[in-house]
Amino acid sequence: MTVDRASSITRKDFLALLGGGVLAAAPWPAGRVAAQGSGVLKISFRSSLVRLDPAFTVSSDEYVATQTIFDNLTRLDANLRPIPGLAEEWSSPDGGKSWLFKLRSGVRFHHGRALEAEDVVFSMQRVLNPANASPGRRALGPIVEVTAPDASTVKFTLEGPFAEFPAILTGTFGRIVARDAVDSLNQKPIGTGPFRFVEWVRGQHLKLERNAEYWMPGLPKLNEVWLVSYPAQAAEQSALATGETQMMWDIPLSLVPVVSRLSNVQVTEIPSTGFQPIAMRSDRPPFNDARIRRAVKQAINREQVMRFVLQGRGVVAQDTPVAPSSAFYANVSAPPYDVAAARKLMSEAGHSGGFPLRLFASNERAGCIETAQVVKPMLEAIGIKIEIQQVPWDRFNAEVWKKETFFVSNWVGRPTIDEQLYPYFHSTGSWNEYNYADPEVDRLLDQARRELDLSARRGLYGKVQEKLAYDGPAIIPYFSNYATARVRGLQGVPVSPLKWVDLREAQLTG
Amino acid sequence: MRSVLRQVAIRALWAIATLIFTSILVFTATQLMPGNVAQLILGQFASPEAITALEVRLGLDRPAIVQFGSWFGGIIRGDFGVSPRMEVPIAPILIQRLGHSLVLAGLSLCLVALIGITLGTIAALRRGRALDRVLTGASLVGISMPEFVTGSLLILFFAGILPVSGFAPPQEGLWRWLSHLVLPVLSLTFIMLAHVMRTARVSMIEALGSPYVRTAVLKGLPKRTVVLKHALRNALLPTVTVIGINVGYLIGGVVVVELVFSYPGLGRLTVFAVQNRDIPLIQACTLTMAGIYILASFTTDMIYLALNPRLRAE
Amino acid sequence: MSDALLSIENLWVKYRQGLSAVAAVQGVSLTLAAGEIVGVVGESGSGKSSIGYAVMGHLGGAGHASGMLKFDGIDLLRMDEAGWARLRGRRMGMVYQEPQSALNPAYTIGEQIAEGLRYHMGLSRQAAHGRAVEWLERVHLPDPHAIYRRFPHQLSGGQLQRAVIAMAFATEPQLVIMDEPTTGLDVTTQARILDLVADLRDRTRVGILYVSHDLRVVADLCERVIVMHRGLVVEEGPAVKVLTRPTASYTKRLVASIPDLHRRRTLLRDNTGDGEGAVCVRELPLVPQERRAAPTLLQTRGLGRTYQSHGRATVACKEVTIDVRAGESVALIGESGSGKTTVAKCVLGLERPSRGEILLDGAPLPASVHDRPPALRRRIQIVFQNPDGSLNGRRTVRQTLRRPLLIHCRARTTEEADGLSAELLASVDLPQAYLDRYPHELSGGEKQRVAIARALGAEPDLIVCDEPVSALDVSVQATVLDLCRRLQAERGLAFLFITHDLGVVRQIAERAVVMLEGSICHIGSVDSLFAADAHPYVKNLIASIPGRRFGARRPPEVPVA
Amino acid sequence: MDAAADRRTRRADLGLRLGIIALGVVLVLVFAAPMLLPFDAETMSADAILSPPDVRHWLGTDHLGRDVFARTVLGGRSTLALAVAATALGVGIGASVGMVAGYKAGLIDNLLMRTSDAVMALPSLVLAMLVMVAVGSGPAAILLAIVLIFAPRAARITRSVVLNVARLDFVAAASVVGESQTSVLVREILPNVWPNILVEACLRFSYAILLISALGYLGIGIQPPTPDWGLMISEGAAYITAAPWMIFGPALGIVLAVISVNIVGDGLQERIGARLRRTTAHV
Repeated sequence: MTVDRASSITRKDFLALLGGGVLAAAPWPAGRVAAQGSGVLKISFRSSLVRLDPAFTVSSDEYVATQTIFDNLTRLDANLRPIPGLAEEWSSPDGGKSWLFKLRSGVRFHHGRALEAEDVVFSMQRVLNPANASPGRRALGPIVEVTAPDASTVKFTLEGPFAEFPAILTGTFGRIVARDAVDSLNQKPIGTGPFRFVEWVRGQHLKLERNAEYWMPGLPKLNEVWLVSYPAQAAEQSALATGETQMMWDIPLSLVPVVSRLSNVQVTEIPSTGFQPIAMRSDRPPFNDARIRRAVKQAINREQVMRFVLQGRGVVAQDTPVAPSSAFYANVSAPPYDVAAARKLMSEAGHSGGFPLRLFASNERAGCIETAQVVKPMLEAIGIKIEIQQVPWDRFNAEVWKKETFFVSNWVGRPTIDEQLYPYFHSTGSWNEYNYADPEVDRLLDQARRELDLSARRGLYGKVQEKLAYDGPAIIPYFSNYATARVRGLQGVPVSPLKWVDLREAQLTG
Repeated sequence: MRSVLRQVAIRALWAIATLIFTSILVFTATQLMPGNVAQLILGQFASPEAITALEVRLGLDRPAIVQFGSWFGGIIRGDFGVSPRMEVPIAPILIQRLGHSLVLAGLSLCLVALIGITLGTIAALRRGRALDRVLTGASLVGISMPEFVTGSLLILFFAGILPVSGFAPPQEGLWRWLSHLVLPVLSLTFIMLAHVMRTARVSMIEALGSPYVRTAVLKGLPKRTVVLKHALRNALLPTVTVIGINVGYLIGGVVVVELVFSYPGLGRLTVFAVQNRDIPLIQACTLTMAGIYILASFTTDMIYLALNPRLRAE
Repeated sequence: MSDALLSIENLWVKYRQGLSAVAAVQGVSLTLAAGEIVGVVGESGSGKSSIGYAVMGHLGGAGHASGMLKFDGIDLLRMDEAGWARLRGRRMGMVYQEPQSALNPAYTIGEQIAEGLRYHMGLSRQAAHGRAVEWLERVHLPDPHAIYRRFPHQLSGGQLQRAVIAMAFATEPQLVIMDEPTTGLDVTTQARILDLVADLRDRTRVGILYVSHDLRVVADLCERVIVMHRGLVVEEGPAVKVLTRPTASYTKRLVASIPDLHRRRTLLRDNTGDGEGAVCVRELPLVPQERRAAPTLLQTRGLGRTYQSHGRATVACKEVTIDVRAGESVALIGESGSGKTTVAKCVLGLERPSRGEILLDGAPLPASVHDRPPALRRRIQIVFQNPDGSLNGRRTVRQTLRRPLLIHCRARTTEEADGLSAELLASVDLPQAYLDRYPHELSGGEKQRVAIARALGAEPDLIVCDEPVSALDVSVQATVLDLCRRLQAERGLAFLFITHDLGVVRQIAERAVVMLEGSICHIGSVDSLFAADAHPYVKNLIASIPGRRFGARRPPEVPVA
Repeated sequence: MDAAADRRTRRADLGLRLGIIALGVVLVLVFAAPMLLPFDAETMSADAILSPPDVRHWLGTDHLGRDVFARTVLGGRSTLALAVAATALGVGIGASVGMVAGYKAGLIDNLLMRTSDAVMALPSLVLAMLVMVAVGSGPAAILLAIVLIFAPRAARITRSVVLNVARLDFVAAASVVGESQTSVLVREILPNVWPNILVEACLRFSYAILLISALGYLGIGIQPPTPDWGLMISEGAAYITAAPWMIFGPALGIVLAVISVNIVGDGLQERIGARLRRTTAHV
């Protein structure tokens, strides 16, 4: 097992990211000749894919699928910096308020048609149009307008200057779809990505094949990619051990030692920015009372939760999704674990006798149901009688998330500070599962987006984190590590703290 | 002959009547479920107006009886509607999954019938002796072990030797296909085998003690003929009934086993539907299962009819 | 006796029961020559059937035979499986008591006969088929080709027994064991079967060991007879001698118990309850005092009942008009399926008549028993045929007898009811200690007595008896009939007595109603049954009664001890 | 007379006694042992996560450091209590309906039987899942589901026994003697039916245990952290290679409980059969 701590975002990287209006496109190493692809790679997932339309995907395994089939204008390098994707180059003539992206020529969709700027405009508007009810509507940044001045240029106009815009386009909602092939996106998706859709057997596997006309010369190297779903843990493990699969996307942390024992397998564990908030709906009782939220925060021993759920494979968090590795990390502290203080807050709020509450958690995402079980006795110590309700992940997304009062959610990290805070905590945010609407936080987040001065921005984001730590709607007890396993012969797949999987350069040897 | 046809017809009519009755039951039950189909289809970010519009388009605003009519009419035409969660028509998926499950269930049923009757007969012939005790004891353990326990233990012991999950289409090679079936079939077989063996044993003991077997013995027939021709033939009757009853159990067992072994069959589809409150899919899956059960009962009746001349004649 | 086909000497048959053993047969000896029929007679539990099964070498796992058992010079007790395979079904055949359970329900009659032919005689499928049909014809089954293809359940009891006989004789054995082959059959059917057996014996020179509980049957068929009681031979000798001049007291009692067609007799009462030791009979007036003067108690007018099943109508009875006067005993006679039980059920309100009505004291009775007020229900009671089904196995005699007393307010408290129950038991000659017994602790005759006591508990005017003695041994039968008669005399009870046994009719009834295929074919005094101008069916019925040889040589009057 | 039958009876009684003893051991273990246990079923220990069985933790600990033995024993308590309640209620309701239907026959009987046909056409587990989705999970929902599953089956069996008993002569005799229909049902028929109901209840009880566990396994039965055998096995399935002992405890619990109930049921059945044999053997 190697622990690769190098590939996390650092402050230095962030500065580089902001560094210039124009980032020159690094030319692709031309020496590589398009070799005939070889090998079949099967990646295992615990969950099964529900949607393949990138505008509507909500879970990180789906992000992996769309990342393989589609391309974005930009993509992230190993250091999470945006580098050219379908856009060869980009610039902002007015310091970040509007952005021009120049499309690469000769890119073709899987059905043969060439990529045009209109496709990009169409793809963005699909997400942004409120009528489509895309979950990513508020996650693409403060876009006002998207236009195509010519066939190979796309122009984004923003509400104000927004430095991280090229990075934000790397996510799932920034995928470019063919505007003439959207009706069947969930059945037979068509993109420009390295692999083409072959077959999707729901609940079993998604089979993709090499896109021979991929715009990156010589890539991809693999013939076929399968995303296979294994609801049973033992089965997933056994499949990897027997060579049925070559990669296990996400290993539950408690099993890292076991999987590491497999002889043909290499396990990589890195700190990730993924987190599992205990969400409190702040628009309805009991959590509309900030004192109750604070009582809950003080009742929970974050250190304990981290030790039980992650067995130490992560770091303690302070109720904000900004990880210590972030350039905008503010060293804030949530109210400390103090049962007496928590009880006092409860009685101040008129709940000295406590109250019953249902806590929802999925049993299909490692850590969620465990977190629920670990905090149950802690909350019961201050009189909140917890009834745990475990639900499968798909139903969690449909019925619990953004609906129930109290639940354990599950998030992978986001590349930009804006994405790490705005969608969750702004009152209009796409992922505001708390229905949190704090005018001050809204104002700070809006202001920080537009603020170009780095230290002023850091100050604004620091204030947000402070506010969230003190009486925010989420208890974020930890950032978990991310562990993934591959057979030793698999190379060229970078391990991303965001749990993304880039298969362009993947190859199987031996 | 006419009376046989008559009985077949009556039973077929009953089967159809039961199926209709069950479909009403399923429809009513799903109507009671929380959750809104239109909301399911449009997702969490849909506006109330859009939901209402879709409800009108789908006819969800009509009275329940009208909805039932169009739903049932659709089923008769082979149209089970569209799954809101998967956003695809249900029928093709249902048929594919059903096929996978039938392979699993069919193989298990054949094994169970074959081994169960054989072991039951052997135990009955060795009644009270060591072999009988061992088999009876083992069957007691068998009926006490639910599939998910058996399955988990099989996974524990066979992980790395046999595939413990998934499905391989037969086109990928017979062995690959079979190897994926071994453990699920074993798990299903174990619990049912015990039931069938016990019934076969008891009815065989009863048959062996019957006057007609005594007649056969005193006719001087060789033991093999007495056992296989005279006793077994009659002992099969209650055994067939129990195998028929076990089909109902099997369907439930398939659900669990498919989950344990991630086998893409009707059972897992049902669990998916139920867990996700995919109402049209729940309706389709449960009704299909009920249909299989009813068909199995009908088939059992027919086999019973064929084996039992007493029912056949006037 | 070197020419004996079968010779049995000092045969003991024991059954293991736990650690001890019960001797069912204790030192029995007999010989049987080819072409001879020897009868073994005894009541249930006498061990008579065990002899037959010992000869066939089939006593079951718990049974063990010792002594000497030789068939055609072969020692049967030292026979191995291979040896039995050469004997059973080939040289020895067997005919069973209940043909419907002795035949395999899953195969056709013909297949089951042909099976033995093919196995033992090495016949081809076709030849075996031909031979089987031949035999079906020889046992006088109509349309043997059709019968060949029938399944056992499609044949009547008489037809089945012929088929079983054909099966036993088809392989041309030297010895056939017949274990009560006519028990449960109608008298007319029985008579035909007995004729068949005698005929087959004459034609094939087979030796037959005939086991039966019915002295009259044995008397008609056999040359020699052994009488068994509790595992011992109590008497043996030529059939006529044993039956007309019995010497053993048990045989005497048995002979005395046989209902007589010509005389009405009573057994002298004994104290043991099971009739043992009572060997004396007293003749009663042939026809007791007529009750023409008594008012009519029960009347059925044009009673009819039709069953609908699968769209077909079956007429169980039609236009049945019967009346029963108070204190009178009326016999309702008919073979199974003649509709006599349907009439009884209609009278009791257990079956709804399709037509006609039932009057009690001239007033119409509601059709269903549940619509009849308790006061009406009280007046008609029932005693059923099968002693096992007539009592609730989960209730003690006390619990059973208590109910009518409490329902009809004859007793107000359970203590009072218990006292009356004891009296009822006494009136049916059962000790008070029986109050706490469960039915399975009683014998058949005792159960029938309890059933009668229950009926008496309601203080009825009429008791309908549905073949109350047909399932009982002949000696027990006589005591139960005696009891009925006594109750009639003491309490002025009326009886509607359903039976197929004319001997029983003679013993109990004053008038007789004969039913044939659902309708009445004869009504009149019991004497009129035996008149020269009786209905042909009645004549046939009388002719079929076994014991003709026995009857022809009536024994001199058995003196009263 | 029939020595073999006699031996069978004695063996059945022995089996029954053994079964009762086994069931007794399970019950004592499940209901009394928690008081003696050094560990609580829900107490987590960060120092003993996934530790194998040893002197302290007889069956090891789970992924949250909870004692598997304590959880098995406590899980048995809730499962068995729920199974008893559900069986009693389901079989009780079903048997009552079946008795009335069998005795009264006619339209009500037909309607009841058709309804039960339709309900029984749905496999038990699927019906249970439907109920759980409609009503929500939790003990009350499980109870409802099992009652719905058991009642029609119990009604059918009772009805068929009643139909057989009602044909017997003593039932007619009771009516003739003057008993009301209710009285006939209660005094004459019920005593002859209840042994069958008892055997059915026994079979159902073992099935209830299996069903509750299966629902727990599917994640829609008992909710965590309450220990439940099925739930524990599904939790353990994730760690089956790392900590197989997580499933040994609950699996053993299920198997022991169901086996002992089955032995008792077999013994009862044999004993009733023996009594029937005795009744007929006397003639």
